[in-house]
Amino acid sequence: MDTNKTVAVIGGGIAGMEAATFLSARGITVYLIEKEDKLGGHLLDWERLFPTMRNGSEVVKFLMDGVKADNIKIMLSSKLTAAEKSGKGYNLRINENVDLFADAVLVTTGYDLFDATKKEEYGYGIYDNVITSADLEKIFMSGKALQTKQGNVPKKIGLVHCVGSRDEKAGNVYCSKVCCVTGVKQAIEIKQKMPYTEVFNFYMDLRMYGMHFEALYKKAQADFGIQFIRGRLSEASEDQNGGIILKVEDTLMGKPLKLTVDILVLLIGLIPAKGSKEVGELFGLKNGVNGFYKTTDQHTLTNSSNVDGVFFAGACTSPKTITNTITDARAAASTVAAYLFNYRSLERKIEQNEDFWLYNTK
Amino acid sequence: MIEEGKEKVWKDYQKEIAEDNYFYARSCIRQNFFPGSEVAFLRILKELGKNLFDDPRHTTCTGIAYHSDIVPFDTTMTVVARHFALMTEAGLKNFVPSCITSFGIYTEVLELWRHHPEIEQKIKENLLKATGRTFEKPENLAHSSDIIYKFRNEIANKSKYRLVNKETGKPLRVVEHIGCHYSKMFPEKGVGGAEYPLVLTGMVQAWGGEVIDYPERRQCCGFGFRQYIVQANRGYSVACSKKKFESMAPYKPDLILTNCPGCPYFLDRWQYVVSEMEGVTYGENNGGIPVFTYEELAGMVLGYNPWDLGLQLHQVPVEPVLDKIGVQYKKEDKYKGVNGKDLGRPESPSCLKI
Amino acid sequence: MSFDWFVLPFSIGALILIVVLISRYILWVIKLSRADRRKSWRSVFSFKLFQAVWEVFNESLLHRKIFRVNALLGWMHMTFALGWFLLIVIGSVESKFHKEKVFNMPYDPIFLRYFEHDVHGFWFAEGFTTIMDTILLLLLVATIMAVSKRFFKWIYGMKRTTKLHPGDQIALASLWLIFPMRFIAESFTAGIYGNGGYLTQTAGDIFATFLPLKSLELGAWWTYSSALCLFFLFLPFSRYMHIPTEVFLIYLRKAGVKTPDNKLTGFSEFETYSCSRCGLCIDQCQLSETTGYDDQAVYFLQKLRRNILQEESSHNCLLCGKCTNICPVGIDITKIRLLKRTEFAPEMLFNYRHYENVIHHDERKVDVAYFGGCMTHLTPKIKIAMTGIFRKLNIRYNFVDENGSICCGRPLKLAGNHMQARDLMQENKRIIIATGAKILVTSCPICYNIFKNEYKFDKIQVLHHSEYLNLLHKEGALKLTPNEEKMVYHDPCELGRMMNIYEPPREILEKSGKLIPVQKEKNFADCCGGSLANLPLSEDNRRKVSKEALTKLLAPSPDILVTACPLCKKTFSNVSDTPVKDIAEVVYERMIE
Amino acid sequence: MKTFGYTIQNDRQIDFDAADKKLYRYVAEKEPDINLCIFCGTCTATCSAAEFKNMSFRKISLFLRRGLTENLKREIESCMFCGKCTLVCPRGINTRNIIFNIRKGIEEYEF
Repeated sequence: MDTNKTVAVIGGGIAGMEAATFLSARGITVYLIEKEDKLGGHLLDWERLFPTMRNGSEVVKFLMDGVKADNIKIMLSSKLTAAEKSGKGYNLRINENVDLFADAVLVTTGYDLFDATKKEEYGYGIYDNVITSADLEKIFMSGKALQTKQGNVPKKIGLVHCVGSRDEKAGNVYCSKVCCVTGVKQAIEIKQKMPYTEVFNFYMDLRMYGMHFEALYKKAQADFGIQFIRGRLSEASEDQNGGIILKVEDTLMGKPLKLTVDILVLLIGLIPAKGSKEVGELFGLKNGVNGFYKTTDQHTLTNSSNVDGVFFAGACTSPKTITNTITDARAAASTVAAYLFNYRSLERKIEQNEDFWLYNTK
Repeated sequence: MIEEGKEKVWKDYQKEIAEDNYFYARSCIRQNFFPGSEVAFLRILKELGKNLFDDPRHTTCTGIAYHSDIVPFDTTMTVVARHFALMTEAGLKNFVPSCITSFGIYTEVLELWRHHPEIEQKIKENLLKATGRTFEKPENLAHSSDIIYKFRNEIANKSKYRLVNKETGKPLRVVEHIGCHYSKMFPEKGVGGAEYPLVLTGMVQAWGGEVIDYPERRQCCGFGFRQYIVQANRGYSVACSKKKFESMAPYKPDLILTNCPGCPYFLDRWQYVVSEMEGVTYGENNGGIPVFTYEELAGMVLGYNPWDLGLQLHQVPVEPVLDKIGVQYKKEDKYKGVNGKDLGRPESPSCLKI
Repeated sequence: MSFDWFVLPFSIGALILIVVLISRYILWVIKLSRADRRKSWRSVFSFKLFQAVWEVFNESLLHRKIFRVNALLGWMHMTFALGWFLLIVIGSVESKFHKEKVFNMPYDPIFLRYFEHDVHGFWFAEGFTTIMDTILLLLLVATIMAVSKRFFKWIYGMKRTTKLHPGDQIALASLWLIFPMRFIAESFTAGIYGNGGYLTQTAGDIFATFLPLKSLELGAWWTYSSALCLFFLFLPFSRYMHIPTEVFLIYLRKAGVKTPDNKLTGFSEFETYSCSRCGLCIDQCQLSETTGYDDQAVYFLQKLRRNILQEESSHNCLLCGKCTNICPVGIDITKIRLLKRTEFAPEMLFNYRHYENVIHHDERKVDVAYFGGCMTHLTPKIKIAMTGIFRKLNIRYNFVDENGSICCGRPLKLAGNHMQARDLMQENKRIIIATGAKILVTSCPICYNIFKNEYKFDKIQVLHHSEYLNLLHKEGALKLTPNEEKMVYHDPCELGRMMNIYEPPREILEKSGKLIPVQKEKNFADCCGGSLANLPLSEDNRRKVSKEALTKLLAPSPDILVTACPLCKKTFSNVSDTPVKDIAEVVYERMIE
Repeated sequence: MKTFGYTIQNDRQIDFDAADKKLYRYVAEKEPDINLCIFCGTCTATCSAAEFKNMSFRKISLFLRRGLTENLKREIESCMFCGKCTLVCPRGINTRNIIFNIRKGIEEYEF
């Protein structure tokens, strides 16, 4: 049931791939535009996934199976450089030399990882043995043993939750949603690889909202003896042996606590992608208070933008788990189809429900 | 430690420091604690050919009283405004306080006015009513340690000594300690920021020394106004310093360098107190760790007579540092006044080796 | 005097056994309290001795209790015990006739056939031979049953049989050998000399047709004697120690000796060694169902005997009392287990002095002091029901622990901390007496147990609320409108087996609605699994126990499950879809104002 | 030694590097449930003893982890062993057995 419709999907991560799959199934021609030379986005850098510890590569493979369709044109190492309204659709320019027309645009530009050097007091990029959760995944992916810079097997490892999230000082007041459970997952992985290493997670709240997340947390405590200490890291220092001295308040004890770890892992949050900003400027897309794209409504019109014919999917509108992203991508495909084929469902309106009052900003 | 990481941070925290023509605001307490320091500052700047006005009409900034909750902030702001008026009257635009607390107060006042011009307006009226003076805000506010930092290389070029152990040829190991109010409140107002401040580190590196990064580098010296002023709270004040000593001692520092009126005083005197109360010392051979102000250290590398710098007023003797560097000095002159008369000897501590 | 070298193994074995037994028994008697020792001496010269002999006959020889529970097992035990006993007694008489002496060698009756070839020695000699052959036949059948029980326990209706340790295995093997060897030895001799009865002579004649009996005869008697010797030597270190010990236990019990409430004495040694390891307790134990449990009463006692008892074994028990309930020997295993805990209990670290005078209540004169108990605060419907009943019936009452209370002390005792429980008990007693009430009503069977048994109130009657409500109903103060809801009643362990309160709750429930019986009730009722007595039991295993007990209770598909203990209620509520109510709630709902 | 009219304050900071985890390990071996505590405080809220005295199972759980044996001993002494905390624990922790084993451990190591 081929149609003559075309959609440009900007961003070849999870959301882009899954949305392209479902759009193509409706006979829509899809241009899947990815700036890197591979599809998969951040998922390519992640070894195992919470809560089941499935390999990320399996999900990539699943998504790749979807985008094999003939009517999906995969454009790698491609950057959108100009966009111009043309009738109901858009003329798009890729890499200064390729032009194409799309009846609708689906933006799936995802997120960036928080730059941990912004939390100077944690010493990332300054102390030898401070790494981020993303660095840790890369070490896991490489198959190499986790070691200190000095080449020792770490006896104690600390993981700090909410780095760059829920932190006005870091400029991000929102919850990144995935780090809590990533912290638990990585703590377990460390214990699985090094059973004699003590692992400490420092948290302000543990948000185990998803199905099986609580079970993972309980397993971390019961089977792996991971210690969860409620208190946000205030400052880290380096000792003479390259160990990292952590100062937190043990908030449940109401006392400051000092602990030296051999490796400190910062569970960095998700921030609006630089790419989102660039793409947003091309189309005149509105950003929400937190810098992610602003969807038309919080509850209902979650894939629609302020610009006619431009839609969103995935983590470009807010931090999302893989499960959420895939679901959102399929929803977005549906929404785009509704737009292209004039489904009545898109005619529905809802009164705007502003979120500014939550932040006391204008 | 990844040095490039620190250098990257330092690049992010650079501030503008005026080249010349300073209005100097002295500290209330430094002239008693370390009387040679401010004199040395004046001498150094003079030798550098800089123009500086040391106005005798200048008073306290009210910092101690303000932080002890005795003086309301409106009063503080009016006093500060008067100092700005003195600067304006002297035709100067670059304000240089000697005291870190003052530096903090001035910064705070200026920041407040920046956000709330109506308050500035009110203070202007207050000052006019009270003294008939008017003022312009300084174009540049820098602490006197910023000035020395700015001219650290010039000082290095003129220096007679370097911070190097003449026996071993190795750089001296220096603990740097900035005053809390230098950059912890407004990191962007201090050279290098608050986490990895560069102001003192820059001096040490320029003069040949090596800075130690020890775990408790952020910890306050314990001065804390109310902690020290109320006798019953002094145990808390000592505890703060003690925490620092215990943390830095394993690194075997040769000296501590400071840029605040309180810090050198407390880091110096509390070593004596801890030794008397608990019998513990932190330096080599049961001695202490000598503490210097940045002016004293600058004066020392420039080859000034240690006793002119007031180094004899330190509780922890500075001679080990002088000997390591190879500074020429006369032992017998240590307790002589300016007039050459003997000032007498302080009582010897019972534990701390002098 | 008849003699051959083969009598030596038997004689030496028997001698050693007697020495070991006597020395052990003396040791245990010394460990009795002075009062108990006095009781046991005095009873020798009283009617109690005859009572004891009668019970020994009934239980140790006839095994009546096992008969009642399991006839097949009873028969096996009876033929072994009574048969062997008769074999010895009749054999002795027979040998005395043959030897024409009152005092002969102790081995004479055992090996009589070897030494006495004349079957017509005296007037009733053939009669004796026939009787002895009959007894031997019964014993051989019992041996076959015993062997088959090991391998086909289902025949005897048992899910599990006891596991054996090496001492037991040797004793068991030698026991299995004794009667077949006696049969073979006697048959061989009969085959040669013609002195057998209908069994041994027939067998002997058959053996003679194909075996060189003359050369095998002595070897058979050696084997028989050796099997006896082996059995005697291993008896003190095996389950068969119960055979001689139970006789003394029965006597001591008749003499009025008991295990005291606060510590174990020599009496519990007699109890411990009286365990025949019949294994009836194993299937009773609800924890058997939960994985890997091997501390059922029989094994607990075994560990105790072998002095390898670990703390975990003493604590990993619900103390529901079902094993004590079923035990044919009547060993108070629950009490032994509880008292054993005191030996492991940490002594220090609890300090209750600061509870003195912290609790005050109003000074009104009241008739009834109501003590909800800690757990009742987690089941507020019980509180509401009880206070509602008091108010509606205009009973002057005082809710002693309305605003919190000191624990009754029983949970501490259940953990082995008897001394520390005393501090709590003293203070609690003071508070209760201060109310001036004449009746103390409690909703918690755990509190009830200790209030009634150990608080020793002079002027206060202690009642569980089920008793109290039943009493009010009988007096006519409390009137009920029954409804059609089908109810089953769960007997709380502490109220039922511990305190023997079975009827009052049933009586009042029958007046409130339709009480339907359940398969396991009264003294056979299951534990809910919530027991405070078991320290190490995990939450998962607790839930398993609860669910199993619940399934049985709900088999008749009742509308509600009624119990009389806040802990049982709370425990069942967590796993039950059928509403679980306390008896007080049921009464409160249905009372007429 | 002089006093100067004041004493040097002790650091309130818990030095977790120096903490003695012996007792915690002892208890965790006997009753691994201790690892499951999420410090929600339900136990403390229902505690019969807590109505009259400082007694918080949540704190006990923390003191144990942090090696603060003296605090632990003080906190634990009011426990009456009634078992309410076990009934309310959302993580199904066998709290009574933990208290019992803490006492055993303290005795064993003679703290």
